[in-house]
Amino acid sequence: MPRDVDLHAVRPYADHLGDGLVQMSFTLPVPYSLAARKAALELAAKIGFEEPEVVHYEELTEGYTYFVMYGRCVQSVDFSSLQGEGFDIEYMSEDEIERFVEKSVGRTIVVVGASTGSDTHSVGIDAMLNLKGYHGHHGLEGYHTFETYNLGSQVPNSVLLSKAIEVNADAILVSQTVTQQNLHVQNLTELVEMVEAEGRRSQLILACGGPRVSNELAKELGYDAGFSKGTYPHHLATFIVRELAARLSGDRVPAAG
Amino acid sequence: MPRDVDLHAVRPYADHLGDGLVQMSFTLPVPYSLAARKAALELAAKIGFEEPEVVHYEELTEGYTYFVMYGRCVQSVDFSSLQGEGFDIEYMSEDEIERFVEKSVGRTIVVVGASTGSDTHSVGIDAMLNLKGYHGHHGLEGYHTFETYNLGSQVPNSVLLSKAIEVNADAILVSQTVTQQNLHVQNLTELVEMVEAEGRRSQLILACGGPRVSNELAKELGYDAGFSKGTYPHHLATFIVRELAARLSGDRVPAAG
Amino acid sequence: MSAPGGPPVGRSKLGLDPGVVEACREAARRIAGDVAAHIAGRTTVSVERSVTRLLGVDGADDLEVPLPNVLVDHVHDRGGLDRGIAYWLGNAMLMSGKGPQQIAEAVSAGELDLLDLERGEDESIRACVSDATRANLQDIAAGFERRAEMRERIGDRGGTLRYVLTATGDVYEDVVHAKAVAQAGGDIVAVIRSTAQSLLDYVPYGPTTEGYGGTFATQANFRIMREAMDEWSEEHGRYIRLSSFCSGLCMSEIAAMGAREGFDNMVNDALYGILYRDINIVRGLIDQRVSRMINGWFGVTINTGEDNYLRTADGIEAAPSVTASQFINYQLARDSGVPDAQIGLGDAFEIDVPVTNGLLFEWAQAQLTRELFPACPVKYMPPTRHMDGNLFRTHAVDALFNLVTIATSQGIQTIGVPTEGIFTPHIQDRVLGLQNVEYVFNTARDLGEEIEFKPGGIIQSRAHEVLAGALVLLERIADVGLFAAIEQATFGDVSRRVDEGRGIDGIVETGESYMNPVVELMSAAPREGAPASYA
Amino acid sequence: MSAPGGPPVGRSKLGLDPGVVEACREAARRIAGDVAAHIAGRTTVSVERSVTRLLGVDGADDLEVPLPNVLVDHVHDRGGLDRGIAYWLGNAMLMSGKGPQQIAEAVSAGELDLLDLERGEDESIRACVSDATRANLQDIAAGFERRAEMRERIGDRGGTLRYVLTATGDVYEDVVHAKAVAQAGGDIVAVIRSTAQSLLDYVPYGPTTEGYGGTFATQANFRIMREAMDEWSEEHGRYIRLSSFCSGLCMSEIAAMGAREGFDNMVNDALYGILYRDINIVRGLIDQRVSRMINGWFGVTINTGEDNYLRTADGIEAAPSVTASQFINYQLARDSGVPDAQIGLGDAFEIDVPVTNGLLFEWAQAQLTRELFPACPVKYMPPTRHMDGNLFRTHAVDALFNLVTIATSQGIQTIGVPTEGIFTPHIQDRVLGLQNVEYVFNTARDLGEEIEFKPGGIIQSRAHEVLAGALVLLERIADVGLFAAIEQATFGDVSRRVDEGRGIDGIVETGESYMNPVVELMSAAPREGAPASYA
Ligand code: B12
Ligand code: B12
Ligand SMILES: Cc1ncc(COP(=O)(O)O)c(C=O)c1O
Ligand SMILES: Cc1ncc(COP(=O)(O)O)c(C=O)c1O
Repeated sequence: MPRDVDLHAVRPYADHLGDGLVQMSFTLPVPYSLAARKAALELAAKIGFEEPEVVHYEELTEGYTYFVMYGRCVQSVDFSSLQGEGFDIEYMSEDEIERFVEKSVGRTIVVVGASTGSDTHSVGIDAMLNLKGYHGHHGLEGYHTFETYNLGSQVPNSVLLSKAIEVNADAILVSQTVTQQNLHVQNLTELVEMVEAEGRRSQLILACGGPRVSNELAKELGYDAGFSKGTYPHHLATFIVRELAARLSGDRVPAAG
Repeated sequence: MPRDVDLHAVRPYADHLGDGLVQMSFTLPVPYSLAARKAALELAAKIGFEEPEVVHYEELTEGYTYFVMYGRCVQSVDFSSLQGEGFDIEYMSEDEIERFVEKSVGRTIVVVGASTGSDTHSVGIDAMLNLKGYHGHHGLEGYHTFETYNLGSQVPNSVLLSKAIEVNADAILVSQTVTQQNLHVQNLTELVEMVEAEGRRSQLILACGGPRVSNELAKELGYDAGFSKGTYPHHLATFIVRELAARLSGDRVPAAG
Repeated sequence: MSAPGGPPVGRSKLGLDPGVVEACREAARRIAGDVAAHIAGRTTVSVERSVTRLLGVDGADDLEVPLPNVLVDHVHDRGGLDRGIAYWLGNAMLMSGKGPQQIAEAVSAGELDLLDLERGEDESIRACVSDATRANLQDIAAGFERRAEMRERIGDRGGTLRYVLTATGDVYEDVVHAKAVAQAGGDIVAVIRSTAQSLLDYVPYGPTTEGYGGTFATQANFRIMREAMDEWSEEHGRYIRLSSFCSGLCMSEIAAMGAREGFDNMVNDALYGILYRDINIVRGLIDQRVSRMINGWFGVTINTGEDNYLRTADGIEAAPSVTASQFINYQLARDSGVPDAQIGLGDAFEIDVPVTNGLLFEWAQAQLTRELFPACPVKYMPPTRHMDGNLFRTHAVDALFNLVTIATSQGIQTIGVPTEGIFTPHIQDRVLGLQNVEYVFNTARDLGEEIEFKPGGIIQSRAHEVLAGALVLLERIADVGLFAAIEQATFGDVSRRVDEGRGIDGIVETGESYMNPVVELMSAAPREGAPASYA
Repeated sequence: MSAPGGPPVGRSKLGLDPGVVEACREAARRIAGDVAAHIAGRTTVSVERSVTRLLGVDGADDLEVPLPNVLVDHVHDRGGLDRGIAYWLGNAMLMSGKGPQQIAEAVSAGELDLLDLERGEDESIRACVSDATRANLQDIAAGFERRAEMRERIGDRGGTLRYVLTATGDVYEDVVHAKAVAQAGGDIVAVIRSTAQSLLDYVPYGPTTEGYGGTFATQANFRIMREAMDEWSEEHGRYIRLSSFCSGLCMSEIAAMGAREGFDNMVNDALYGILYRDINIVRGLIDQRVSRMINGWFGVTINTGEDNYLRTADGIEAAPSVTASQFINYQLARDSGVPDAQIGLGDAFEIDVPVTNGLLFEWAQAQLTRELFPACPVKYMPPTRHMDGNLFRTHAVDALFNLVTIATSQGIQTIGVPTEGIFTPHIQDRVLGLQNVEYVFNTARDLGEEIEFKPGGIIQSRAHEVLAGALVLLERIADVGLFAAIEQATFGDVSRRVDEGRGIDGIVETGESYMNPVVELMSAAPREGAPASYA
């Protein structure tokens, strides 16, 4: 009989519900040898995989061996508990957003954005702010209820913050693309600290984005929301207008991401 | 300064010694959604990965979502302890094997092999036994100190065992390729049980092989050794002749694989 | 229900010698003629079971023995099969006024002995059983008509069809995989059989959830897949075809079962069973003839299994045996009444990965197959033999396989998957494979039209060489006969003898009064509504 | 040290109009002439620092300020840079009898003020500093001679060179990655710089282990990599080349530093810094001229950065800007004395994945570049912009990228890696990318020779269209000048003004008595032992 998925306890699925199969690959800094294979199996077992299996391994250079493995994951997660957490929000369309702002905010929303630090990747922030936008969706510049300042890339956090203060911004939008050695984390953290040091945190919506930014990470770092790949300007705008309306009316909505 | 790898505690390596980065991919039986992504992150965290990250996810079909992830593995293994375990054995060449048999066994070694059960994959067992061999290495048929019987594929375990008894074999060699739902495990187990039921276990060397057979699995199932991809006939022969010589002289060598 | 061939092959890019091609065809005709002569005057237990199935018999007894087996064994045990099961069933129908299913149930219950019954007139029996068969065939054919309309209405893909396996072992999991396959652009979902079903001289009954390396081909499983895919097709506006295996010991029965569920496609090749499952040659070829006849008549596309040879023999050396086999398989299919547009000849991309200019050789062979059989929807198979556990390596090879497929406009492509060298693919592996296909087919859509091959270059020379090799082989086979050639390990480096092998006991010499309304009706007239191309 | 071009381009496959090609060249000559006129009579702080480096100055003070900066700033602060640092150094050498390094140390220690010293005769100063420079250049040149012999002895790859980045941020980890790269068949290892080094108006000193997205280009890091790769080459019998970036604010200094460690290759393009790092246009182009002169003279292959445009502009629409830029970059390189065989023009495979016939457009463009610059080792860059987190998707696209590379015989290929769309690749990603390359280059080795394009087909038409578009662009640029064209966002959809940007303060008008022995010596005569192709 067709089996129903128990959303309270889901596991990886390969071809039988509950089989738990996970593919893995990694390099170990050990010489290519049968012992290396054994080490990989032991590691996978230590991590907690059952029936770990090395399906491929080869030498990369002396002392380094690459592995492709499979293993059965015995843990499961309660998916049903996650659905409620405000994740799967409905986005408004450009039009709906404009009408919502007119009704619930009643004035133009001012946003300032940049790709900060030494990061010169500007395509992400441009996609959010410039008229051209992304994949046929206008950037916020194209919304008549938004006033946008795109400072471009390589912008020091201090410059971004001054600008926000200068134009009395409702939101600061930061883009970060270079992530090696967690450079983005350092950079994003610095801005929050500066905003707090200036005592402006509660007046400002802080949102960040980038291919390896997530809503979870953003919140951990003290932002109101984080956006990753696949974000369209109206996703960002939905979040901003709801958040702002909530703040204006004194309550808060769960953040999107 | 260049850092030395501590072989007592090795971890996956991406670009900084000890970074522990592991790539993973799997499907969860949950609808494609932000909550699905969250579930994957939670699962990876439960497994024990630090800084889990979803770098890609997409819907496969309604209710099923595929993920590509990275995470940091915090466990490590003691590679130095594995090196001693008799893994990295030196194989003898065809000539050396012939001379070894002449000296240490003093008679022809009889082996019987087959691809058993419903498995029709015969290329593996043929590679081990037939004159043609594998990648330019003779199969055991080409060794003058071996007498070989290759029963081919789809051979019931009972037929294989009767033949072994009939020709008074020193070793039974089994090949297994089809592994879905652990069919090979069932099949391999059945043979050992039959051999034991016949009271022949101690007289026979039992070796098995196949792309997803490992030495560990083989031993767990009661075989003397298991061989996987990349096995050449002289690897198998090295194992058989050493094991046989050891048995004849009363001691045992650690099994290869 | 035929799969469209790929786009038409334009002007020859290979500069083949028409004389050589004609000589190949001629030799193949001789070979096929010789086979026909050998198998004439014989039937098999499974052919007879297909007759009962096409008369509507289904179900199984308490011991899970299918009623078609009960019926046929009943007659065979009593030595009556030389007249054909239809004779006995027809007689029982005539005498008892009952339908075939009721009769089968009565036999199964031990309440009826078909050979003990009073006998009617031969002509009345023939009329009765033919009418019943005709009604059944028309019923099934009407299903195919409705299906053709449905496909028309829903929409169908032009160009190369993407053929994808599901093989979880559990039909309900197969449904999940099949939906993912459909969503990712698969066109034909093939329900791969549980391993060793080939060896069963019966078809299991009912839905099944435990198979190894595949899911049992049963009437119920076919139906479950069919319903799921029809639903998907309606919802998503692209028609999904279904396929399974007519091979092993029940070739013609599975053809009958597939027809009932409107399966669009069938792997249909006796040589697989003969070479790799040690099925007797004669048994295999008799079953194949009827099996192909049924597929052909209902408009089902068949796929032959030349790809398998390259899994045990070398991709470069054995190429001529593939081409030779295509000529033979083509002729055997035609002789069973399968029109060109339904003959999906087998071919595969199996040259070893490190061979210099391997891609050029593959390209040559793929183009050769297309030019030799321009009206046939060749089924082109992915690299498997040399694939290993390095998922990325397999995926890169698949990308070039996809490129050759589209550049040579193959009619059907079985997609490659990254885990091909490891295990029965997981759900995401099928999707990743299909994404590779979609990318390459689209980014290189018109490449085949754009390029020409250097005259006398590596590609042309390779094609000529393979064709010449095929001719040598075909002429040798024509001289000694196919049976002797198989014994000489001509295909896949495997040797089989004509007087050995499984299922040999199931061959039955037919008497003069042998009756087989399925073969008779199908030989007499094409299915109503069959496309004009039906020859 | 030049990288060999790919195999010779045979007869044109594209049927290009020689008149259009010549008109493009002519426009490019006008553009380059105009640039030369604009930047004449100016030097920059970093050009001057390169002069000190080529006189042997190295090291840093306690505050980690490199001595070349200490020296040049010292003179610049005192308003003396219009005569050139060589003048002041030469004078000090003449007066004190000390060598450049000792002088630099004395200045750094505050013990010496170069402008306070008594002045020698201009001619004696020139002779003194020229002799010292010549000796240094000859010394470095001798190193390249030995390297050429070593390469000869050890063995080198024919055909397309495989260019692979290492970018761990830690030079010792880069060594590990580089060895894996070498083992997997990489030919050129590029030490990618830590992010934003472009913006530093100095070159950091010493070995470094903390960089982001790359490892700092320092003299010590260059040396560590060089030693490791020379050792590998000797041990394994294949010569491994090294490469880094001459871009940003220290283009010519890095050229000098690379020369000292025998780096075989250098990315050398001011436009990158101008467009993406907001470096002033004039500053960039002055630095580039000297930087390319140094690379050219020592036989180092340069790579230009056209690929970058396609990362911010559309791969299909912006194709003509790539071709136009190649014509300009070629001419600027030639004008700096770089011979054809050392001009690795940039090109990239960046058309979006779902574009129908995208492969045909890529093929057309790659072939176009080869036919326009048949003697140049084009550097062909992998898909990056449209790559995402689906590793398999990226790997499949890379396979076709590799196919186009080999089918069009590119001289140098930067390999693609499966994690291109995610992060700085891990060690295995580089290897997987190289395995893809090895497979495709070998399996399709002679494909380029084998195929011809349909006259007037999609590929030929696309090439003609791109070339025509390039001509329109070039003529417009020639009319308004390169500076205005950049302001009009002609390249990469980015606009920059001539009077803005970083490093503008570092531009210095030179006086009549300006002295620059590096430029003088290099302009006067080719390096001894330079190949005949040096023009
Ligand atoms: C274009 C590009 C460049 C261009 C940038 C030009 C420019 N003006 O932006 C140039 C050529 C200059 C460049 C240079 C370098 N690059 Co770069 N580059 C890329 C590339 C190819 C595409 C990035 C892109 O434009 N994506 C398209 C945009 C639309 O996507 P996005 O940024 O993710 O934005 C979306 C979301 O993330 C989100 N979003 C983003 N920001 C924000 C902000 C807010 C507020 C919100 C709400 C949403 C949001 O919405 C957007 C739309 O959906 C990527 C490879 C890749 N495929 O990703 C490498 C890549 C990003 N580059 C990389 C590197 C390392 C570099 C260099 C450092 C290399 C070097 N050492 O020389 C240099 C230096 C740059 C620097 N220090 O910043 C790495 C980064 C690795 C890492 N994770 O650390 C990548 C991934 C390539 C790689 N695998 O090595 N690069
Ligand atoms: C050739 C082949 C076939 C041929 C077999 C012909 C024959 N006479 O052998 C044919 C076409 C008949 C076939 C059929 C099927 N196949 Co098949 N086949 C393959 C293929 C392409 C190559 C296998 C091979 O020959 N490898 C080369 C040999 C030399 O390697 P090897 O077996 O690993 O042997 C080496 C070692 O393992 C070791 N070794 C092996 N045995 C032994 C024994 C001893 C004693 C020792 C010491 C060492 C040893 O040494 C050998 C040399 O190094 C693989 C795909 C692949 N790339 O692996 C699929 C594959 C094995 N087949 C597969 C399947 C599912 C089937 C079918 C069941 C499909 C179906 N449902 O219709 C059928 C039925 C077969 C059956 N029930 O047995 C799956 C198996 C999945 C799984 N792990 O369960 C694979 C992996 C393909 C896939 N991804 O789906 N197949
Ligand atoms: C034509 C054909 N039939 C059947 C099979 C496998 O089925 P079985 O395990 O029943 O032999 C295959 C597998 O490759 C095949 O190619
Ligand atoms: C020519 C060139 N120089 C430099 C860089 C990056 O260096 P930086 O971060 O110093 O700007 C790149 C990156 O793409 C480049 O293409």
